[in-house]
Amino acid sequence: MKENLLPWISLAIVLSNLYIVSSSRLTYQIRGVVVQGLLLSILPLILFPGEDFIHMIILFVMGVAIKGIIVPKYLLKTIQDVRVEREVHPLIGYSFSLFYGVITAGLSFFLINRIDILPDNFSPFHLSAALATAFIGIYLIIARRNVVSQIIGYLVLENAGFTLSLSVAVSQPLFVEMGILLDLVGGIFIMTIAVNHIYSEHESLSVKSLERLIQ
Amino acid sequence: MNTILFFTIYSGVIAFIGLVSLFLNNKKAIQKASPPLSIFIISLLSAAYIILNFTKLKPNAILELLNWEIPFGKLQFGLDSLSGLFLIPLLILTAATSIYGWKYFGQHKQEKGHWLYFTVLVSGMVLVILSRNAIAFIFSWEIMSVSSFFLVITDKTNEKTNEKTMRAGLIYFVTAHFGAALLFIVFFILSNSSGSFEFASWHNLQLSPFKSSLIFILALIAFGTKAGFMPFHIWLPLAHPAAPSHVSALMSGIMIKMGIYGLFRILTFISPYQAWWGMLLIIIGSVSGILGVLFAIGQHDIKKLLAYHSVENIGIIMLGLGIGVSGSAYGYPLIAFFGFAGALLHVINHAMFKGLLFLGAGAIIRQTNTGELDKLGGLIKRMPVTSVLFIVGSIAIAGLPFFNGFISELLIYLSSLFGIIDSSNIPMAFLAVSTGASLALIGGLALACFTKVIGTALLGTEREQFPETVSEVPGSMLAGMILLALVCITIGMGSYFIVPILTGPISIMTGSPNFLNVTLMMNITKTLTIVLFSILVLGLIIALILKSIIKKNKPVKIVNTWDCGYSAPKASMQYTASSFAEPITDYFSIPLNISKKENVDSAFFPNNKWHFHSQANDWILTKILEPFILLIGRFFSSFKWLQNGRSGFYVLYIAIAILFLIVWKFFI
Amino acid sequence: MTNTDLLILSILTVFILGVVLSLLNSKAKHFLYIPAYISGMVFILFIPIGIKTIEYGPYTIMGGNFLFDALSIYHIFLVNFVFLITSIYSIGYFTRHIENHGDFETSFIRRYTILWQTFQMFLLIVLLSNNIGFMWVSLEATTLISAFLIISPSNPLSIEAMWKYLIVCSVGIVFGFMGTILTVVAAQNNSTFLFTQLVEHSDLINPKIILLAFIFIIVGFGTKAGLAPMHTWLPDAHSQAPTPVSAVFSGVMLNVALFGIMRYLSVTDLALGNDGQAQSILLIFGFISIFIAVIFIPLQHDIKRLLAYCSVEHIGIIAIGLGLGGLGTFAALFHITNHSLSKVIAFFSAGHISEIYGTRDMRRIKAASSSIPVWGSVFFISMLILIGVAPFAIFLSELLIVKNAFFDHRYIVTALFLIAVFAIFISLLKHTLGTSFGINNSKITENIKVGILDKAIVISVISVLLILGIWIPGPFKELLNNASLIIQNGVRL
Amino acid sequence: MKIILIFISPLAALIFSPLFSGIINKVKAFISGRKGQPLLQVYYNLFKLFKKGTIYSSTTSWIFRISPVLIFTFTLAATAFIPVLQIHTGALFKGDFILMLYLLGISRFFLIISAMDTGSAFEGMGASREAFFSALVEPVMFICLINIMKVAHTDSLAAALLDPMTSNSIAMFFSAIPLFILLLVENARIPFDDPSTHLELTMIHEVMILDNSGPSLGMLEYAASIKLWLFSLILALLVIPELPFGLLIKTIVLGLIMIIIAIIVGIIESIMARSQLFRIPQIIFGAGVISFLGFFIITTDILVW
Repeated sequence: MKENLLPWISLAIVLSNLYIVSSSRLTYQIRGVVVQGLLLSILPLILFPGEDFIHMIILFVMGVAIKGIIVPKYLLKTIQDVRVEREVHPLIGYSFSLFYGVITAGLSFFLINRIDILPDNFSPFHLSAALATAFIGIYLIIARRNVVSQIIGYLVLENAGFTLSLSVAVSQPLFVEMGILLDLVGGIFIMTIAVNHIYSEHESLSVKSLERLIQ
Repeated sequence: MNTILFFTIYSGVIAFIGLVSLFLNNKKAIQKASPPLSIFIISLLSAAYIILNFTKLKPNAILELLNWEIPFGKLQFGLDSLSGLFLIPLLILTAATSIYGWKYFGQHKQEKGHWLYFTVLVSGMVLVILSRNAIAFIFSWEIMSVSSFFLVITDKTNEKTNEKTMRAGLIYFVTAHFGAALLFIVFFILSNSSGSFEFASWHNLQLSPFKSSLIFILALIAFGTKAGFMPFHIWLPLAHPAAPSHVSALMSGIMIKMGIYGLFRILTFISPYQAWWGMLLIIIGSVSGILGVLFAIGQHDIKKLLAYHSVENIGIIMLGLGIGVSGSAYGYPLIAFFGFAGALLHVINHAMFKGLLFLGAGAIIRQTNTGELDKLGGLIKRMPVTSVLFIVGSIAIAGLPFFNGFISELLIYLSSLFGIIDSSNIPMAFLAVSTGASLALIGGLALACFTKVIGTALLGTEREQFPETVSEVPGSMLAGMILLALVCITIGMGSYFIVPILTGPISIMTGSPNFLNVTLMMNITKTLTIVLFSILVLGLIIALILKSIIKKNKPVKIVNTWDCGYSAPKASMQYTASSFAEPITDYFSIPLNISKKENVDSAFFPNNKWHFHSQANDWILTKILEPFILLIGRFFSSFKWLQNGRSGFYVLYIAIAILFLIVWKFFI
Repeated sequence: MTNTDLLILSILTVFILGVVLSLLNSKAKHFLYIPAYISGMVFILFIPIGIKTIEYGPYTIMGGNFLFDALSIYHIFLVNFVFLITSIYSIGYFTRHIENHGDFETSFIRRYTILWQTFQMFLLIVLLSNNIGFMWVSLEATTLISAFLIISPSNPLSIEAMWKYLIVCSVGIVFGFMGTILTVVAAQNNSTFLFTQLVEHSDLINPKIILLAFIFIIVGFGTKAGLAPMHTWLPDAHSQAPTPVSAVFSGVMLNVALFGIMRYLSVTDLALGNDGQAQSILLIFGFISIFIAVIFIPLQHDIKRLLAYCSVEHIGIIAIGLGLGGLGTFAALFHITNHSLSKVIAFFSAGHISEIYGTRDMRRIKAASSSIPVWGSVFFISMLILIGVAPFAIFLSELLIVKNAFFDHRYIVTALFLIAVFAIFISLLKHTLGTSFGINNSKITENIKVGILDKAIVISVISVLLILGIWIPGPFKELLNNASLIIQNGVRL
Repeated sequence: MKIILIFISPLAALIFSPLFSGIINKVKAFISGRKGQPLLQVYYNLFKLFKKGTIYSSTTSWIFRISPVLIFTFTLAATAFIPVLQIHTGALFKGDFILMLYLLGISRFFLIISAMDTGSAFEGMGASREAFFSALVEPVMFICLINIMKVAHTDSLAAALLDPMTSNSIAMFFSAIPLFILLLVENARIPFDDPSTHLELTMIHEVMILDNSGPSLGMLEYAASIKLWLFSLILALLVIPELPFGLLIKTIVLGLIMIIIAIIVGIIESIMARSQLFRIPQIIFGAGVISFLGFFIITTDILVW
């Protein structure tokens, strides 16, 4: 089962990446994050069938709850509260972004297959998915000039971390839980509080208004 | 008592006096007087102590103080005759400048920390001289630089000078630390070879020629920035005028000599010397000697002029050192002996007469509020004692007989003479002749420069009528100057009794000197002393004869100066400093980078006042160094977009860092 | 339950007590004092722990999750000390602001005191963590908590600074997370996540993965530590935060993040068989940091930004020291104390000066040493210390680093280091001179009173730095030696 | 014996130097077709001056009064280092010629500052030029004298001048020419300066003593002629060839050579015009080049004469 499903889920993750990176509206992006979160939540079940089943179930439930429900809801609520412009204003165009997404995904698969430093029991698929996701997350933070978009990028980056942490889910489930915790605390509460602060001060969520401190 | 311990305690006590002075009230006479007077008394007594004990100084005696927990060995102090030789002028000058400084500030507000910085400077210098551990040396060196930096920036009389002072302070501090940074390297190389930071372990290291040359060059630059020879002199003409005069005296007189001390000390570690070192030293010496005095001639601010004379005199010391080193390298102990002797004696001499001149200049500035030569004049009538003392200093610095400058220059001349005549070595002869000729030219130009200063500032008539208050300075200030003038005359006239102290330091430099050399030096100075005294007697007789003749003749008449028929000579008709220097500055206008301000009305019946002012501009700083620094600054500021305020970019840097590291560690 | 457990619990209780007290009190004037009391108590409570650790060597508590050794104790004392003096300073700071400027509300100060104490608590947890997971979590927690310390209502730009701090450090911390995971992966054969065990079984660690992990760790934690090019949040946050916050950021938080790197450094180095690869990464980052400082320090006009870039420089110097290894590690550790203490008083004085002049623009601050004698001269002296003027301690630590580089025959490192430090020396001095000296044109009529505690703090800190510059006391040297041995050889129980 | 010899040179200078100046004047008069003043006129002038009263400028200080004495004393003392009688005495001490040069230097120092003391534009001008030219002269003088000593291979100038080798050597040529130029420069002769007038064109030496009068002026004039004598004596001793005669004849020959030098100076003064002021440094520089060339040749032994 592992061998069959994993490549597909990895591919799905990559596709969700592409969807997020090419979306023109914040709500679509958030939808993409939801999908990605759900896909990631399934991963522990697929990766480690039969091993410490209860723990994996807990991970699955936590993942679905936080990544699939709480986080996107909170984000959506924030967008509504601060009446943010829904259009994403990319620094780099959508078509290039899509191109970038495809290229980095390919590159990740290539790199992971190329480097044989990882132990045998590691699946190249999910690692390369993690790497591709990290590329996308970083890209979103770099290339989007909207605070919420950057938060979404950060969430995607965290998803990459989560994916990676799944590789130690069996031996050290603690770390996976910590990754999810990070989502909850870091990504949402803090970031959205920050968004509120920014909005109350600047009446805008464009990063442009946050570029006064230079040199 | 152990001399090393004595002077270690001395440095502590002096610094403590400075600390106490922070809590004294300057408005009360006794409290104001106590720091300078106590420094004066202690320093004078210590000077007497070291002079009396000079022959008893042991070369290898070491005093260990703390068990130093820094991984640099033990905190060691020592006092050999080389150190002692530098300690003597330091102590005398400290005494003279402290008593002078007592009333120097007069009505002006005295900086609260003035005596603290002063004493810390002194104790820093004492520690530099005493240190026998590289790190202790660097520490004392830094203490010296920092405290003198504070002294440089104390002047804040008005907006315009303040800006200059800040600039001077900055440049001074930066150059001082540039030197210090190179000093690390020097000491690291030495300690790397010996495995220890203690000076004692650095003798007889048997370094490779490359290594010792490297040490020599680095030490030359490192100590050169402190000693201030060309082209590392840039801070000197800025810092000396900025500081209060007695501080300038201390800095110019002895602090820059710490660079020379360091050079001497380093040279003891890297023998055998190489011939080209001597050549380099002689080139440096003659360039900074000649250019230094030329720049001095082009200056019309008295303290700036004196500062350039420090460059010149350091040049003379370098000439002596250079010929000494080449003498050693070519195997002529006689030449080396006299070269080192001249350099060492000139260290003392320059400290004395330059201190005296700075104190005199300070007295003039204090009374008249200006150091511009073209605004002074006729001060000899208002400040007779100061003027005499200033003239004494001038004669001494010009290296003329009867005063100390002549003795040290004579020793260097002798070294050069032996180098030319007695050696069959052709390079040696050329080095020697260039030393002698440079010295002669420097002497001649120094004479021109100081006749200019005396002629325009002290003699003639007042160019602008001074207020009534311009009169002689208080006795305490005179006392400081008189002390130095007495030393100048004593060394000049009684050289026979002074030069024996040179043998100890020379033996440290060259190994024990040939007995014949010492005897030769003693014989020369003995005859010299006799001859000088007889000339003075002759002069006295002639003066008495002339006096009686004048008395016998018609009574003396006092009239106006005869000006070729012009009946009403005015003060403004006098030759100014700029015009006095004009032939020389014109002739050397290219290296001096002269700027002229002429205001000439060419009408037949000129209405406007004619005005002529020339100024030598130091091009090393303004034409080379500052543009270079600006260029670097511009290069740097072309990177300022890196911090452009966009968080996206900042995250990009992180990504790049990760990618870079992965590529570097896994794909290369 | 051991005595240490009890002490740790009581320390935790003290923190909670502090938070509760801050919540209970209604008047700002009252709860302003709470951080000072709390940090004072924490400082005292850690003394027996410190003595025990120094006497008996490393030991762990609570199932091995918390570790006491020379390295952590050294950092803990530094953190406690800096927090103590900063808390004391902040009493005066906020009182002044309430009385004179009226720009802080009670609710803000309450939030500040609560965050402040939690911040300190999490920093201490980072330092005590033996569990790499705990370390990462608490480091992340410090980021999230301290983000809100940056904001002050009187300063609109502080929001921007906070946002950048948050986004840059969060990205960094995700990389840190990946590094932590990779470390576990690398050690998966013996499935361990305690530093002590990693060190013990370092031969079983996969060298390639641990190197990859270290790369992630150094970038991740280095972001927090302010290593260039991940330092970009630092000048913004330091310049916009209230002065006490800037002081602890620069004086403590950066060190704590570096502490994490040190722990990983020892593990990685052992796993790689001491081949110096990990050190070379630190060296590179150290040099980039110094050169960033070289470029940006001349351009600064904001007095606190200047100090921030100065922190980047010093973190770079520490990284270089660590990267050189050997005596360099000792020097780096020594430099941490020197930098923290001097930077803290530099921020104190700079904050005061900018408050009194009403601007942080150094072009408009003139002659601070004559118009505000105490703080002006403290500022100048602290800058002299920071640029490495003897006989202060930073000079000695930098000298040690240079010496070590030179004696290792790393002449290029020596030369680059000297050139960069010298360039910074020039530009910092140039900035400082104009600010501290000169003719006082500004009309400062306000009579500046300096509290006796503030005076005591700066005098004691300066004299400590002076004494350390001339003479390192034996026990302190031994502590530093032990700590540097731990970095080089790993902590072994 | 040595002590007495020391006094002979100054004594001779004191007695004969005015005569030497007189000869030059006579030659100049002869060439210009005049009868001219008597040979001993300089003595009369000095005598007259010493009998006159003194006038001091009101701007002057004691510097101005004491300077003539000092200048005279130091110039006179400087002559002691060059032997008039050609007896090999050796140096007073090694490098005594440095003292000689510096004694001339200190007398110049006082000459310049006493000129500046009057506060007159003219005297300042003269002082300025004197200071400049003499500074340039110093190194050239040093190299010239060193050349002579290098040839004789002795570190005493007196001994070197008496050494017959020097007059046969190339050093004679390379030292005598620069020395002669220096003689003219240092003693304010044409083409560098005109000693016979106080007019504006001749403003180096004479203009500096404009305000001196009576005995003071006498002292200065006397000192000037002693200085001229000293330079001529060095030159004469340099060129005097080895003579197989006794001391008396040798001294007479020396006297004859001195007279020849005086005649040459007189002729030059008669046939040349005073050159432009800015030429002077160039000429001194030229002299320096010649002397250095001499040093080069002597040291490296490129040519054996």
